[in-house]
Amino acid sequence: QEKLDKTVKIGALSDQSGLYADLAGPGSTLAAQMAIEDSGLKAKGWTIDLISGDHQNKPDIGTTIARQWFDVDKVDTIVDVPNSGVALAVNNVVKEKNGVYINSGAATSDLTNAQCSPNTVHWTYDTYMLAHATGQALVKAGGDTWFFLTADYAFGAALERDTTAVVTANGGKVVGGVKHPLNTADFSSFLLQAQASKAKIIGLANAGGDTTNSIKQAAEFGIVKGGQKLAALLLFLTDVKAIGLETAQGLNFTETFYWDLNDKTRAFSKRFSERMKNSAPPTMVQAGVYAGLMHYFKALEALGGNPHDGAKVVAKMKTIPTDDPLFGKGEVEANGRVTHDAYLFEVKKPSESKGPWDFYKLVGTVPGNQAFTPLDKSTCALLKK
Amino acid sequence: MQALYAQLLVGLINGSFYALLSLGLAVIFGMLNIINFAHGALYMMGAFVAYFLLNLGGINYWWALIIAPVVVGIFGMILERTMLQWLTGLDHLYGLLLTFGIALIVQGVFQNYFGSSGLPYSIPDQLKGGVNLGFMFLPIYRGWVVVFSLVVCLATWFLIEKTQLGAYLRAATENPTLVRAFGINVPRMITLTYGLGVGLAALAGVLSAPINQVRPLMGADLIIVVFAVVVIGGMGSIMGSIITGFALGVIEGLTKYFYPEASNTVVFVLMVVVLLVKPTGLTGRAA
Amino acid sequence: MSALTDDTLPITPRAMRDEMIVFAAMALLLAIVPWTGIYPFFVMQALCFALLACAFNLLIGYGGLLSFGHAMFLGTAGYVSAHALKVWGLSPELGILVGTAAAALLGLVTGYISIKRQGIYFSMITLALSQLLYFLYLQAPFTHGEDGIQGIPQGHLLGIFDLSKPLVLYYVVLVGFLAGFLLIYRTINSPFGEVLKSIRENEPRAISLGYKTDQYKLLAFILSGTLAGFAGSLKVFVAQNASLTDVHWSMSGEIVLMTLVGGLGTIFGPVVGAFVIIAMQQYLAGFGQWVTVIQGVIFVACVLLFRRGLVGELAHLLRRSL
Amino acid sequence: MAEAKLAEKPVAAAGADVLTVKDLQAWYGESHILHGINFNVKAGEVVTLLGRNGAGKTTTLKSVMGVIGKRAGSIRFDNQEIIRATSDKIARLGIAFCPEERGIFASLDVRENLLLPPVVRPGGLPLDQIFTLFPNLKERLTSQGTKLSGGEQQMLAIARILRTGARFLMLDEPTEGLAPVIIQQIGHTIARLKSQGFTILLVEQNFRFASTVADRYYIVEHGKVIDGFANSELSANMDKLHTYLGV
Amino acid sequence: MADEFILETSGLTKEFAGFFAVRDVALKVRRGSIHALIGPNGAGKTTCFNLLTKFLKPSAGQIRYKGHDITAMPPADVARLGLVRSFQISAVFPHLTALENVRVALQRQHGSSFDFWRSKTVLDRFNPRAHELLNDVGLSEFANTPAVEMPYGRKRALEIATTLALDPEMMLLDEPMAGMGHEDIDKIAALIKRISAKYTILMVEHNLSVVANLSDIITVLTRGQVLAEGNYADLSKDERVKEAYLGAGHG
Ligand SMILES: Nc1ncnc2c1ncn2[C@@H]1O[C@H](COP(=O)(O)OP(=O)(O)OP(=O)(O)O)[C@@H](O)[C@H]1O
Ligand SMILES: Nc1ncnc2c1ncn2[C@@H]1O[C@H](COP(=O)(O)OP(=O)(O)OP(=O)(O)O)[C@@H](O)[C@H]1O
Ligand SMILES: [Mg+2]
Ligand SMILES: [Mg+2]
Repeated sequence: QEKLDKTVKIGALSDQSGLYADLAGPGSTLAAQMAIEDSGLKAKGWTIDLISGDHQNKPDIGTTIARQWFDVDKVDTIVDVPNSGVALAVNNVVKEKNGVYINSGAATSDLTNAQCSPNTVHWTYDTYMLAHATGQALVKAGGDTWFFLTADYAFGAALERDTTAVVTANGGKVVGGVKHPLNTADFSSFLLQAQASKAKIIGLANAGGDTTNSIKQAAEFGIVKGGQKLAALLLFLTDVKAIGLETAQGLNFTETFYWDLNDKTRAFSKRFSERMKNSAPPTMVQAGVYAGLMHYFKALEALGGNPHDGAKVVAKMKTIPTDDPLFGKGEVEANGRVTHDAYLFEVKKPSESKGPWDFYKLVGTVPGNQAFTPLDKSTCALLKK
Repeated sequence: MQALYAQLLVGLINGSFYALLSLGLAVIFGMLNIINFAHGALYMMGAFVAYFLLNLGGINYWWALIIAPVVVGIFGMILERTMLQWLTGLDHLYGLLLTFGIALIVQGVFQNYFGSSGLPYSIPDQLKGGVNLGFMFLPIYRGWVVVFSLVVCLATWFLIEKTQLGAYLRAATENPTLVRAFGINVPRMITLTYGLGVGLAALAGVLSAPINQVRPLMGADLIIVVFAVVVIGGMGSIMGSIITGFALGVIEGLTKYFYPEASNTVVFVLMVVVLLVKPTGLTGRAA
Repeated sequence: MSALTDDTLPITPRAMRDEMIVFAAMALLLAIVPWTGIYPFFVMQALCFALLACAFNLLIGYGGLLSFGHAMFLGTAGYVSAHALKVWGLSPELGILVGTAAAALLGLVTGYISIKRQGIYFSMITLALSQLLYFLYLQAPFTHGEDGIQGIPQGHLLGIFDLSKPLVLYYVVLVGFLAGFLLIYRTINSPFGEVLKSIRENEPRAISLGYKTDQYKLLAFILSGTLAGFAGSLKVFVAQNASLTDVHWSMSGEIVLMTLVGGLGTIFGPVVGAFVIIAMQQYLAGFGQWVTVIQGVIFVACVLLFRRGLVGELAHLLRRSL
Repeated sequence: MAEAKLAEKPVAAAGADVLTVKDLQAWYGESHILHGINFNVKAGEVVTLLGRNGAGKTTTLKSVMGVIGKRAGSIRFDNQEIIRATSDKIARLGIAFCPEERGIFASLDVRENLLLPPVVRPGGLPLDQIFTLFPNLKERLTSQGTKLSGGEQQMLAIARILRTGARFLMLDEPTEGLAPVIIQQIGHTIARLKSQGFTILLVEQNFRFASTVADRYYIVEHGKVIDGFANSELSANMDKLHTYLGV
Repeated sequence: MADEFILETSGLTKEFAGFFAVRDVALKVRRGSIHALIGPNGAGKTTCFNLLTKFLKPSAGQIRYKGHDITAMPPADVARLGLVRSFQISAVFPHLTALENVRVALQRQHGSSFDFWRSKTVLDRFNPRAHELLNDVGLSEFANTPAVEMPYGRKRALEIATTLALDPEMMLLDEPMAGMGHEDIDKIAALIKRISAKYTILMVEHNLSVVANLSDIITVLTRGQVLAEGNYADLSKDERVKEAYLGAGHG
């Protein structure tokens, strides 16, 4: 019988100052803090510590921090880690050190496929889910010809590939696409090509500043007014805020969490935004950090203590169904993928918005068991026992 | 074929941003011998000032075109007086490092207060909408940008290359002590020049605010390209920067059409080719 | 480039003795790191960057050539080694060899193109070439884009040393670093180094003495690139991944920063600079959003207050060359 | 000492003191170069500073011009103390300087170089007179400044300050690198400028040339003025000169 | 095999955008002589030097050195053939000591300069020769002084020592006395006289007494063309030379 104790140390590893700082960053740390408080474990005699770090979007820095956390600071669990490259690099360290890895911020579905690990749980979203939910819904609504604006990066390619599969499977057609370099300031040239293609849907397989700039410039070139529709395959609440409703209205996209979904999400978001610097409500990544940790604590409690054995804890997490106020019911699948409902949103018109963060209209729900990669299609080695 | 015309035109429009930004950089490099890595950050500040003016003061775009360059220019002059001034006579590397540090500080502060995803700024009402040119839909705002920047570029070129002030500036770059001994208040002139270069960056920032997100990192992404434009044009050459800026826009536009993945890289191909053929850039003086 | 190296002192025999003492002290300090409780992975990483910065310094500090593209050697060697280890299944020593050789080859090609240009234009060509390489690596399938090559096996060096043991890995990296450092030191103080310095000081004069300066600059460029590549190959074992950040221009910038902060054209400066910058990245990580601001302040302070770099200022104070 | 003797024995010359330098000290960084320079220049005179290489002649001129970082003592020009003034102010008082290293600007063509120094007061030489003086310049007007031959650059350096209207000229080795014909022309020019009321402070290695134009001489050694005499006393002082300068 | 003339040019011409700085110059330098090139400012003397040492490409004409046609040869190769120049503005390696300055030149002669794996102590074998050379030009006391700290005249001397270290057959000196005080001029003049026993020297100088004392033969250049050639005594009587160069009061 190994010894269990009641101390846990959690490291929130995120991009604190770069591109992803708004949608993860300090907000993710706060979400982790709130999960610790809400778990009620302290009252039951547990000691839970939280430290945070900035990986600056560099895999090197990410792995060194992760290693140091395990070796020196005796961290048990790493959460968040946006940026696919860093996320995958940290994935290896966590496996090597037999820790627990609850990723919420990264988009790459490799985390639960080719690079899956017995120590990893992938919460919130991935490229497969985004492609499927958005692609399917739009094709069904009549958007059967597509043109892609794809960031020339691995995640952009993955998004485009997965969406294309969905579009064609549902009887739609991809009529063209351009791959643009990351951090492109001007999209007019690409938008002209999209316009010329006459596709009904222009799929934006990019992220962050590239997405917001392409949406903004699409408005300038009268794309939406001309009858074409934009589908942002990866868009966060903070991005919509940044574009402004005036320009973003009518956009379709998928998220797995929105603060204004139901009473539970509203209650949590209220508490959250009161503690945020700019009173922002949580993004889905930050919500994922909270929910992931809550589930982790459940597993620890079920184990009766912390075995400091990551694989064991993750295995336990996989046996308990997930159920939390933010994402609802779901499960941690054998490959580490967490399934939960995904929602198709449309951005409100300025006239419809009643508050500073009142942005989305819910237009459809994809049930958790359909939103993510089916297990029989997953290439994860853990599944081939 | 029609599509190609459209690409050339949007290329030209983009080129006007490059031209305006690299112009300021070239002025600063040519006159102060400083590789102003903070240029991108100051461009960003220009856009932010426009945003503040509109959202806090209700001051519109047209006033922002004047006020933002002045405000940022003054900020630049303060930087020059307090820091850059101490670099005269030192290698370029130090100026680069110092301005890089300044860029980090400015960007960091803005990121802290305004996040990284940015703020919206819309096109002024007078310039909304577009015209159908037959081969493309040209947003009026883009047309305005191209014309306005061309005018500013040529005016700056005239000021620096064709007036006595320009001769003072060029001479002061080479030997400030001697020019001062001819009776010219060189420190003040240099400060004002830096203000001018920085003001041009801020002006580009205001122009771009309605098109691009007003983001703290909007300039950081651009600085290397703009820098390359200045080098291709020939370090410090005003006309070289203007021409290269517009030309790069067009070449990039074509690349975006034929091989879009490479559109951010084509500038470097261009740079290697130009430097191999012309050792000091298109119109450059000796290194 | 004059102002850059104005403060370098001529190397006298006495300075060489000083340097050997400092070198011995440095080697000793580094050798006892694993027994001090200092986190070895941090030191390993810093050692890789220190070697990188030293290689860069060989070019700028002694050859007067400022390369803005040195990340290309780091990244190329890293990718090639990583691919060789992971996909071809080569042994560690062969992996390092292949990576370093790739960097040497790259040095030959890029050097041939770039050394023909002077001053800032030389710097710009190196920057442009490294950007082209960045594009290449972004497009090439074997690099896996921004995901990078992950989970690289560490293996047994020469079939004996188990590199997955941190202690073994540490000493292997340390030996690699010291060997690289000594080679650079020897190069600086070789007949070749003397010619290189004279070219830096006054190239037309060196030509008029009959030196074909382009050949010397090319050799220096290749040497520097090869050593930078060697650092990149070593780093693969430490980080166990190879990614685009290693070829990005900001990495090239970081190399320049390390060297400047430590002291350009000083023997030990780049080492100190690398440790300072890496430590900053690691330990400032806790400051969250203020990291960039703090870094900015440090660079500004460095230029305004310690222009010669930390080691450079110290050397100046002691009137020694370090 | 020698300086004291000097003060008691003002050399006869027309006009009042234009420039009076008393106990001038100057430093380059840490090194103390001038250790108390004393001399004066009267209106309409040509005064020449002589001395060995490194004696401090150039440094003296630069101190008057205000381009030396650290200086102390007193420099009075037109009855104003200028020891603390910045060089641009000093220039505007009507002092013009032709530096030893010529200071031709590479980024300017010959015409721009020539027109560069601003006119500080009326009465400068018009361009056509300058061109008759230095015909080479007229031919090469559109060349890049530093593409001129060594001697042409020297001509340009002198020519450009004649335009400014400054009445007090400081010329640092103006004949260096010039062909004998041109040196003679410069000699004539100086004589003519003098007759037009210019005051000139000259530094020369070429003693033979100096002797054709100077009214008075001062000998500088180790950062001090150690002797001085008028041109009329020249033959009497030849021996001294020989020991001071090796002439 | 010794030809009478070590260096010969024919039709040597350099044009800068329509301006002929040097036009159709035929110059013959006799082995072992001190040959002076004089002429008014802008006559093309420095340009001529630049052409001879390949720092500029001739627009037309031919240069023959020791029987080789060197018209198209790169500058470093010309130096390797023993034709070495000094610069009008002094050219030293400022942060190397005087000894190292000379040693760099000695090193070039003896190969091994690409050896980056050997200690530079192998260069110590050049020290005796370097000291000897420094001694020749009166710089012994400055051996360990960085060149940047040396007085101007001494830098000139150092430059000559460095040039001598190459053991050249022919030296081109451009205004070696410019900016020097009288004492230094005498020293350097004596030095040139001394070394001329071994080397051929072509020099440009405006200091007439130096030209008069040193040179065996003088070529006068004006407006890029040869005006006259001869010894000092003859030339100083030549009216054209007087008018173009020496000026009125001379003779
Ligand atoms: N920039 C400088 N930094 C340090 N010392 C200097 C500097 N310039 C000149 N000196 C020193 O100051 C002293 C006086 O120099 P100065 O140039 O005034 O002499 P000079 O009399 O004009 O000599 P020359 O006839 O060679 O022109 C010399 O010893 C010189 O080495
Ligand atoms: N690179 C160049 N471009 C244009 N003109 C040039 C260039 N180099 C020299 N010249 C011109 O060629 C002429 C000859 O110049 P050169 O330097 O050979 O004269 P020089 O005889 O050495 O004169 P000095 O005695 O004054 O040094 C000058 O009129 C000069 O302006
Ligand atoms: Mg002097
Ligand atoms: Mg000449």
